[in-house]
Amino acid sequence: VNQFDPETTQALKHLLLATADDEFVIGYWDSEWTGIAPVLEEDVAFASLAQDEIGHAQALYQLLANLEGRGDPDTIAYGRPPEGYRHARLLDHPRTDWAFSVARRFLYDTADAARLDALAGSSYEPLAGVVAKMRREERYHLLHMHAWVERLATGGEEPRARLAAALERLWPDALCVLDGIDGDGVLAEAGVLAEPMAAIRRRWLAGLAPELARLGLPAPPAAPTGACRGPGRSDDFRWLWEQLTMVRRSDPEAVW
Amino acid sequence: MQVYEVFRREREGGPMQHAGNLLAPDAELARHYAREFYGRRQESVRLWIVPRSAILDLDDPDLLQPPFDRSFKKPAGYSTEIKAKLAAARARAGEGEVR
Amino acid sequence: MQVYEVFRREREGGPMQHAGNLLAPDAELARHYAREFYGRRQESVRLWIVPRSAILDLDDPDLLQPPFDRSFKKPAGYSTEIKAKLAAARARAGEGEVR
Amino acid sequence: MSESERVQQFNRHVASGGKVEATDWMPEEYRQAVCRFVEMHANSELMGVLPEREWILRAPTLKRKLALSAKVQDEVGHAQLLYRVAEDLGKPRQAMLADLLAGRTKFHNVFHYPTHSWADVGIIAWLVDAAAIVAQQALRESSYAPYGRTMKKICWEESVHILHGRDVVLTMMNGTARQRALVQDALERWWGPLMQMHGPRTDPAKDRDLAWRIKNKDNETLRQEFLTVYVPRIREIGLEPPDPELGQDDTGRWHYTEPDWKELYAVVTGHGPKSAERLELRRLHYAETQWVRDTVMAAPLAA
Repeated sequence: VNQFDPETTQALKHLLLATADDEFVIGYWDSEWTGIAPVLEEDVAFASLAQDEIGHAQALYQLLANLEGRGDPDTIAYGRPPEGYRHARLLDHPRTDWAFSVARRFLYDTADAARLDALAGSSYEPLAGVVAKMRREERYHLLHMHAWVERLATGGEEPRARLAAALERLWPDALCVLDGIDGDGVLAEAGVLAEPMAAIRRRWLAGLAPELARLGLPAPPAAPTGACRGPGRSDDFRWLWEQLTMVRRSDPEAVW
Repeated sequence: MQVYEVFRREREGGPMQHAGNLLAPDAELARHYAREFYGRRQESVRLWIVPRSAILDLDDPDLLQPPFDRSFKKPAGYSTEIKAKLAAARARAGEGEVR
Repeated sequence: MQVYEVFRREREGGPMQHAGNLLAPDAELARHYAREFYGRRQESVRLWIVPRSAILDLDDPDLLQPPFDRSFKKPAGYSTEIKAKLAAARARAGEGEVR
Repeated sequence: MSESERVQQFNRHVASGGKVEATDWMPEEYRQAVCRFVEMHANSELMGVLPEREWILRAPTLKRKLALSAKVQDEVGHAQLLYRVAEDLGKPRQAMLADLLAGRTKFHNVFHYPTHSWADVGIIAWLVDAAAIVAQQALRESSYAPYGRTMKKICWEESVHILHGRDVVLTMMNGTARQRALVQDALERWWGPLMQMHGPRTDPAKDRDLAWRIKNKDNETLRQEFLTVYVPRIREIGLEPPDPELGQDDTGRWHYTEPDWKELYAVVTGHGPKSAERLELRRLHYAETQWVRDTVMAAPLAA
């Protein structure tokens, strides 16, 4: 039985796909640091964060497959052309350098936390269940990324300059993590989301403002501009897509 | 007075293991009491005496027992699948399957 | 970077056992890294993380009387210095010469 | 007690199964031997990351992506654990990394070779890790106690890697004919390095590391153990190692074409097919992140 009308169900599918793709793509980008991070101890920690996101993506793709009554997490995750992915523009950037990855991770995890807060009491029970687990695992992400932003911001001229430059570059795209969801108003009315995306975004930015001010870090621009979640994708993401689908495309009937 | 946690090595080569704690006004007496209670009578090979205030305690279940499946990090994530796939692969190989 | 020793408890009620050590610039990251090295497989229910500098190490065979003779392990003069400290501590504890 | 008397007592102690801790007195020769042995092991774990790391972005399913990333993460963890053991013997981690990146110290032969397909990921995780664990299980009884204790944790984690690798290979053998061919091809490329991995036969009497029980089994014993367990498991699923001489005599002893020890020597002295490229990649990443180690990692958080 489907508890929502067709329009709300369509918006819910779009929300699930967009959120799952966010987790999937950042999980892939950040897994590139595995084996080459600045210090062995941090290498192991950052690899855990990336693995967690892949686990979250898997759970969200499963919800989408259940809702659509077909497919499975692997076919959804790996079975589309680059233009078929709905992740936020923030995740179209490559790994770049450590300060860039820390800044992106910080912006993403804090935005994701605001999104998860807005989904915690969701009227779509299966999603509320997955979100409850995600919020527990995201606590460590937030602890770790706040710790890193604090250390880069106060760690001397070079770390601070690199962090500030990365935040300056990423802010416009970071706003897209809490934008570009067609039908978010309908989802709020149906209680799937606690409030529309624009309100969640304001709550996220208000939450960050004191820390950014205390550390003297760049503040966000007014509002996102341009397409937030494709279909146009960066060359960097197309390179990543080539990598993550390479083995599957090499033998379509194969079993992996 | 401060609480000191005491760890001891029972047998050579073994790991240090928490044995208990004691109250002492300072490190010297803590070492002395630890030697008396955990060293001589229990024939320890080695003792570590640590002021409890220096210990960072971590028991947060969100950090240590996160809810999503991590069977891919444990034997249980593979053993059942391997049993079934091994049988199939042996059957295939056994039929004189020409590669 | 400082060395932190890590102790872990595998299941409720079990002992805190030394598991290893790691490098970290400060306590907060030491906690995160301890979680990573001794908890990323959900294998611990509790961790104690201790800066190595806070540990009082007592492993002098003369003082602990372990069940075997390992006197060769200690360079000459080591135990005399510790013995002097312990004698002072014993005096302060008002126990006078024991045995 | 005279110095030589102390050394004799020490030698008797370790020969009889006695243990040595980081803060114990030990002959300088023993300290150097253990430090070198553990450093080479740590280098191998760190360099061993690179061949498989290329496939973390190419894992074909979500489970394989998680499993491979967790395996490579474990190897980074093993490098950390082992560099810590070696560092407590007196050689700072930066000095060990500098020597590795400058080619002054070595790492295992198998990590100097290229990977060609996802089948390599299965063969490496299954057979290369299996050959390694045969040697590493013996190290759990090392006379140097911190190394022995660390090896218990490392061996447990390696056992999961072997299951992951075997699962990848079995899945491909049950898949398409093309997948089976990829696995056989990978086995043929990795068989030479695998047979060289435990090293040439040595006279146990002359092996200092054995005398001090830093390690407990000689090279040929380890190779025989590996063949005894894994050749049947390879053949039972339709794969065949590329050595017509490979077989057991009636005492159960394996005979095989003599491994190419000249290739082994060339490879471990940095002349393998991927030696230079991988060391250069490590140097590049190490240099790119030097600023993080010089600042954030160098001092506690500003109060």
